[in-house]
Amino acid sequence: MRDDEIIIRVAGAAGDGVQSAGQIIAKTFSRKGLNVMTYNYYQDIVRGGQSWYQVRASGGKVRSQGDGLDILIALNKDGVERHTNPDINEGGASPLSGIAIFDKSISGYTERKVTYVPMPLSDLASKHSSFALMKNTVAIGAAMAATGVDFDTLSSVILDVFGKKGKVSEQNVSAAKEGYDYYLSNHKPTGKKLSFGSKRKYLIGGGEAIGLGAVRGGLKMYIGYPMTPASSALHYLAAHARDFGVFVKIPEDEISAINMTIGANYAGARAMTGSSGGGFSLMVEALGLAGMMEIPIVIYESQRPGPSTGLPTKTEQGDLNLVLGASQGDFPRIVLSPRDARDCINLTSEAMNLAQEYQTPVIIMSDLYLSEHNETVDSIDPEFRIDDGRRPVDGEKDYKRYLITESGISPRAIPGQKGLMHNEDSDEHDEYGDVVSDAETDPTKRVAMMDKRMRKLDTLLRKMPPTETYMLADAEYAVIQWGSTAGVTEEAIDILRGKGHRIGAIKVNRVFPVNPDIGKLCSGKKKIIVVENNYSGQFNRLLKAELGLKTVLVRKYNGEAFYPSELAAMIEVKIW
Amino acid sequence: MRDDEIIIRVAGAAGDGVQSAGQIIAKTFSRKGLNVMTYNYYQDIVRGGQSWYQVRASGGKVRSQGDGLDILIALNKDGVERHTNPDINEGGASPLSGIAIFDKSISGYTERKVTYVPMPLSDLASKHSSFALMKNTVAIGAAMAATGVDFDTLSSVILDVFGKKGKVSEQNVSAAKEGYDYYLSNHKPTGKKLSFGSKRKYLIGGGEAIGLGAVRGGLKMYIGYPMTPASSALHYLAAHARDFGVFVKIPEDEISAINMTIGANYAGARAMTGSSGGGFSLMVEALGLAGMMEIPIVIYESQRPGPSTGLPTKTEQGDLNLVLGASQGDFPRIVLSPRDARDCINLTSEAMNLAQEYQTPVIIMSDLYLSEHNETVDSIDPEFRIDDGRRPVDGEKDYKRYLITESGISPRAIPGQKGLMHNEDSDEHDEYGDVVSDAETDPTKRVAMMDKRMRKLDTLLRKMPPTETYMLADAEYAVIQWGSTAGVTEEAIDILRGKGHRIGAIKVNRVFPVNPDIGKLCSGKKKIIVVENNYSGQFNRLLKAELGLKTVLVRKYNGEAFYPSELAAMIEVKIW
Amino acid sequence: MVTVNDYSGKIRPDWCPACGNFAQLSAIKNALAELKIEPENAVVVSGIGCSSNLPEFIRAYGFHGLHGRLLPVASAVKWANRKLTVIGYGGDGDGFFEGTQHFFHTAKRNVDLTYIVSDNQIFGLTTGQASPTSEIGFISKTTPDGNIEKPVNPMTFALSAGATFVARSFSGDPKHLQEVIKKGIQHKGFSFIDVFSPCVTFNKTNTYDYFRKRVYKYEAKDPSNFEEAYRAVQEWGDRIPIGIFYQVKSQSYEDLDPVTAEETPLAERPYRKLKPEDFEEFL
Amino acid sequence: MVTVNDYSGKIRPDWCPACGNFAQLSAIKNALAELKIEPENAVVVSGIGCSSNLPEFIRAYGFHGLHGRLLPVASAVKWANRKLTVIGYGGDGDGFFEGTQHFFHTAKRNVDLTYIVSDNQIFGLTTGQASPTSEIGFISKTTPDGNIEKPVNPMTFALSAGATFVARSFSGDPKHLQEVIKKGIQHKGFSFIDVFSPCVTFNKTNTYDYFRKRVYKYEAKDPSNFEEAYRAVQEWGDRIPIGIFYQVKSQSYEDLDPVTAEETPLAERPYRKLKPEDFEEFL
Ligand SMILES: Cc1ncc(C[n+]2csc(CCOP(=O)(O)OP(=O)(O)O)c2C)c(N)n1
Ligand SMILES: Cc1ncc(C[n+]2csc(CCOP(=O)(O)OP(=O)(O)O)c2C)c(N)n1
Ligand code: SF4
Ligand code: SF4
Ligand SMILES: [Mg+2]
Ligand SMILES: [Mg+2]
Repeated sequence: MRDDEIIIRVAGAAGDGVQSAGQIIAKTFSRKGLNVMTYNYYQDIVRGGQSWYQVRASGGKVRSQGDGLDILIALNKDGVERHTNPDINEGGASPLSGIAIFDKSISGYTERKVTYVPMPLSDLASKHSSFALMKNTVAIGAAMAATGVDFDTLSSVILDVFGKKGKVSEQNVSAAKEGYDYYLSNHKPTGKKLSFGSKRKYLIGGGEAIGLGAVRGGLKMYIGYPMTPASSALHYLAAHARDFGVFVKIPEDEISAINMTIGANYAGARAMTGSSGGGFSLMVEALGLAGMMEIPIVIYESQRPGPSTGLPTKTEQGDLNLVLGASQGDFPRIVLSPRDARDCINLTSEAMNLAQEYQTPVIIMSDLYLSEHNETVDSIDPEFRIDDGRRPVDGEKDYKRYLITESGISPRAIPGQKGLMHNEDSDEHDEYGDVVSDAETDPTKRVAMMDKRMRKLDTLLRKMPPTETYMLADAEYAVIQWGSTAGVTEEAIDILRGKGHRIGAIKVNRVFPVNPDIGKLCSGKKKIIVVENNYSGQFNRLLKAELGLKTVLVRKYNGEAFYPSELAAMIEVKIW
Repeated sequence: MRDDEIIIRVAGAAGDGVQSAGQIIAKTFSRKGLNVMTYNYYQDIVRGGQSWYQVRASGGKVRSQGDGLDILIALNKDGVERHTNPDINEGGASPLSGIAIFDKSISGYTERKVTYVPMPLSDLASKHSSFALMKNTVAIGAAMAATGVDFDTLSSVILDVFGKKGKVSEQNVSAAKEGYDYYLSNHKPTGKKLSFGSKRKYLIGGGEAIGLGAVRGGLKMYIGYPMTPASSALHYLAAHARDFGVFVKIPEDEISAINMTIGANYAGARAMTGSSGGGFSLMVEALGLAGMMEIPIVIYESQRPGPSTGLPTKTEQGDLNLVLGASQGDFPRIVLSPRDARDCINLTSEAMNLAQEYQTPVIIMSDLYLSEHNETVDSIDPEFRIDDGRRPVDGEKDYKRYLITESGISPRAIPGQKGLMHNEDSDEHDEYGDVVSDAETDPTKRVAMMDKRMRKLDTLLRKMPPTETYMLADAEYAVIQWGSTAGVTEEAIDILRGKGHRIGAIKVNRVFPVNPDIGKLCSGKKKIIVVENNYSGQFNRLLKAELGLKTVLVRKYNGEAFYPSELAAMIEVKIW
Repeated sequence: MVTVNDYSGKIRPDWCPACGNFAQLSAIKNALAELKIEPENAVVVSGIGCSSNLPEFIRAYGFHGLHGRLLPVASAVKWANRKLTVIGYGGDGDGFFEGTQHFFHTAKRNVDLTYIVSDNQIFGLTTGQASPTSEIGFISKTTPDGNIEKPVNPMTFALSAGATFVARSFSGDPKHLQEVIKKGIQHKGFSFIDVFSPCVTFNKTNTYDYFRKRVYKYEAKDPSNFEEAYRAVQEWGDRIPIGIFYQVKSQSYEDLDPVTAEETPLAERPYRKLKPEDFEEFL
Repeated sequence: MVTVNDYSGKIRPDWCPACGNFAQLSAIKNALAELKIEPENAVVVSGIGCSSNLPEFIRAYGFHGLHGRLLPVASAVKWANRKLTVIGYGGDGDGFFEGTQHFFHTAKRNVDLTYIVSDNQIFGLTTGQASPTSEIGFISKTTPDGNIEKPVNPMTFALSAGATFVARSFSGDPKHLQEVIKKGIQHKGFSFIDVFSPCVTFNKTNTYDYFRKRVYKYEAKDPSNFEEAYRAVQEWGDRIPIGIFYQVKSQSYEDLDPVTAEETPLAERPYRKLKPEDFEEFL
């Protein structure tokens, strides 16, 4: 662990306020101009059980939840015990090697080689409020003191977080101050040298970033049925619906959600839906409808471990086969998989345009890891060029909704446009939209329409930006990853480079259609290692099917994300 | 075209009785001990349009609808015109080169090099009945006379077909006799030398064969929502429900259908559902449920061209990606794809056992071509060994529903069994079935359960019979096909062999998991040609992903099945 | 001036001659023309079934979607552009089996659209299986021994769901049909119209004759009286009432939601430009 | 002798302390024990939601399936083995949103099972979004400005669907709850019981207090009188009735279908051996 970075973990049971405490710490750091990433480890339960929230911060790059643990705030005894125990694998996270802060009433834990800081958290809190969770604020104060953050920044965060609550807000500031001062008077700081910056950074969750990117991309309707981990985008948009002028609706089921999304886009309002694998499964039939009718839609698919209900609060990248295979027959689809919060914003805005331009479904694949964790971004560009794609003018003569073109893209009229009335059909149709299968099937027209639709993928591929890489130029070994594992893969590459391995990475965030440049980037490499957070290597299979690559697979499917050193070790085994 | 085979086509509009006429002809031939295959070309319309029904019969092998046309029965002028015109591509079928039988009132058609046999069909019919469709029977009589079938066999078929209707039945026999005698007195027979046999053959449709195979495999409940081309199985089973003791139910939707199928199997009654791609799309979520809970289910998926509603009365093999990708996460599934009616019976019975043995979804993929066409089989074995898979005994101590075993298969208790009460869960669970994600996720148990479930595929692969081949031993070139294209591929191979090409075929009817022996069978071949009835080569992609094969693709996606000479030509281009 | 000819499609309907759907096609075209709605502002959304082929045969914006899913599509079309007149048209299988949940919730939401069901008490397109409105004892390909499941009463369903306009008509009475459809379109909110529409090919029980003998025109004393309506729609057997059973004023969903409530249709509003203040909460 | 202990599961319920689901778990266990149903003959089928975790906590055959899909599973379990006592248990989101169509058609079919909905007027497990029974104005993560959609009335829904037993109870009244559940299980046919079940964590409106102030015990004069029942269940506001509103005798689906009607459960019947005569039709 580097001296200019810190990892703080708050641990307790569901209902203990673990997440709120962690978020205050994260925001304090982001206001201090540090790069921050948080990690939320929780269970499918509303009260009890065990959960924790980790904050990693540094003046340098922060690309994953990181290895190591400097400060533990334990809200119960179990927390002290678990996170200091090197034998318990807390979802792959490292045990504490630094300071453990907890209430002095907690005792009887196994003593280990860490600095125990039992504090009168409750006593200090009760000076200001009888509210039980107030003791967390005291602990936060202590932790911030330990890291050398000035109290003003912390208090500004507390005031913003509890803002509306007036008195509660003040009490929390006082409680934090108690903890802050107590720690400074009685204990030593961590000795970390964090390079604070002068510019506050944006701290944003992946789901919020998706929502924000969509609005910037012209979103007018978001229709979705709640499902973890896609709900964070839904909640963000619902909270801002009036302000953003976005119509937000929770319908009776996901089938309705996608059909509504199709209807809205058909009628000219940019619309999007979102769910996790289970809800997406219910959208499969209508996905093909959008493909056949050539109606733009954007679907946000945030993965969690399956099969079925699986592990609802854990992470996995196991829905790629589903997304690629969804719906009968062949039709063009575009699959994007953002790497981080910034990418969530950018790719989602772009997805909104791509759907309109190519008049076909665009699926944004995220996962719990990315959708539910907060990250800093330096800046957010409010500008984005919205492109409504090819539209005919009112009254155009002999209007053909499905005009056969070289690009595969036809002019799309919107209900309300004069003189362009036509039928859009889920049955195979001709250029006018008239069905070719009722009285007499026309095999030639069928083929022409299939070809036209599928040509859109060629058009897209021609315009696709080159796939990004990391340290690949001189590399003997290439790692290929997709989506949210980009950051941790980079960190693993750094570790392996540090050990003298010539290794680099190909970072895929445009998953389908597969960019042929990936094949070229691989050529000459000694070994190609595909990294995936799933059992069967679904992306690996895609690469083999599309590019005929020979690869080896590094996979993890226990519900947790990769950790940098763990991933480095897993890759190292493959290149020895 | 061989001298010992005949192809007869009945053409007209929907509602003209095309199909019934064709079926009488087919059955007459099967009773004469010939091998028969029929082909039904129809539209998504109840009246009007154009449709035709073709019967191919021979004493030798009949493996597809065949090339060529010996006798046309045209029920309207359009029929005469189309099927004699070499420029109109009737879905790939050859134009007539022999005899055209039609009512003498039809006139004004373009004269071509065929033998026109205008007959007083209506006049002859009206001697016996005023029912308009009776003239079809006269035409059938004529056609049978032309092929040299004895009248008794024809009349036995007519009596059976119209059996219940008493008088109508007799009238039809008389009408057929009129046509039969008229033809013999006024026209020449075809000169074909059909080697009639003494043993009647079974003439059965693919859908019926699926239903029959299921019943033989222990089916107790069939729950399905109607959808072409899966409905033929549903109708067959509904008609025989009481006799077979099978509970048949049409529920509100396909989601209900599959969840009911799961519930029935869970409670110990072998159950099956069926649909086409659109309905299967709605079953995607619950497919994963069965995979996760390890509940046996059998799904009959009969493909038609997509995307979406597509071409509802045409054929395609475009749902493989859907079936393979269906539902989030990884879980074992078994995909079978029968080649012909016999295979429909056998693989479906086997599927019923496989589902029980492996406690996981088994999907039988057919297509409109196979599901809706009739074919002869020499014999049907009523015997089949039913195996209920691994079951615990009542009161077993410390019963573990999901016991971790080497085979991946655990003992499955059925509600009602004493002392074996347990919970089955769509959430990830432990050996007892208890959820591992509520209070505290256990990553180790998660991995153990994933591994256990997926091991079932290894167990299955170990027991999988070798993949069948055709003329492969000495072949330089290998064609790989899956499902219903087996027959036409064999015929194409024969044609190509006739031209001196050393070519053979690998015939896959167990699609997933992919049998590794396919890779071995391909080794040393100059070229591997994958034949598919779809746009993107979905099976080809599977072979590349699983076996890393280098292949070339022969595909057809205009809604029609391959014809032997057409397929031979398409393959020949690839091997030149 | 809008005339019925403006609504004439170029494709000839492919229904069997005398199918009940023809009368409905005419009635819809006539009603739209009489209401002076321009074809470019009319959207007909359908499902899958014989009846659902209708959008192919009318010169308006047509959406021939998925079996059972027309109402979510139709609702969203209205939300996206509240200036449009939206008509949902489908079969009894489509609406009362595959689309049950959408029917219920769309009615409850009171989205301003007109939902017409061509109720032939059978699956037509798939060549004759019992449907959710098939009577007990009805023989079909899937009920060879006679249907044993009670038919849905679409009227009580719609009433319980909260539909604000509930009516029934008959393809054998084109004038009545057209009048009811016209009133349905004029009604602000969710209008449901169940139409007895004989399938002359597969349903040999519920024929034109069957209904001609039974239907009579019902006039509600007070169309806003729910109890009266609920009682009236339960009459079945020798006498079957047709007419408008229930109609009340109530705000439509798009009037209630502040985002859709604004006058300019959502689809026509300019895109919302982001400003730095929009991200401030993340600082 | 069956006792309630026979139904004690080894897993401690993971619901929030004081969650309304606890009372229902006890009531179900007690009712089953009092009815002397052996645990091996009881099957509890659930969906997904806090409430739907229940099968994990009872020693019976448990099926914790998919969100909204418990009724098709439960129906088929009954059809496969009519000797089993089948209980469906799920949330209001589960039953009245995702599972709307199944609720309607299962009720109409009158499958002999007991369907209990833990109605907390919110999505609990997904941490607090408005549900189909949330009241107008209800504030939640998805309705920050207050819910604008009318709540479903599960009672009129069930009545219109044709349920033969329609009741309501309250987790705050364990005795009443247990009695109603017991009667529901005893009822032959589809029994529907909606239970007010406060979500103490996310629903700060519909609390125990809220209901304690309002609920009163309703006694139907004639439980077979549909109109009376339909009227009674519409009362809402200061006074909310609980009790059995409707109950009639009617044949269950599995009694009507000749295949399931036979005494030996389908699952226990020997496999039908095929005979050559079975293929004769193809000759
Ligand atoms: C998801 C799905 N399931 C099944 C079908 C097959 N299908 C097409 S139309 C139809 C039923 C038609 O009946 P109805 O809705 O009453 O319309 P009608 O033809 O009688 O007008 C069915 C089951 C389908 N197209 N999609
Ligand atoms: C198909 C699908 N959509 C969404 C979800 C996410 N989800 C889980 S529980 C739930 C709602 C819970 O509400 P309710 O049914 O009322 O049960 P409660 O938790 O209140 O008991 C949702 C939307 C899911 N599991 N599956
Ligand atoms: S089958 Fe019936 S519903 Fe369909 S077009 Fe013909 S008459 Fe009309
Ligand atoms: S969140 Fe609500 S419904 Fe869920 S367990 Fe807690 S109190 Fe019960
Ligand atoms: Mg119908
Ligand atoms: Mg709830």
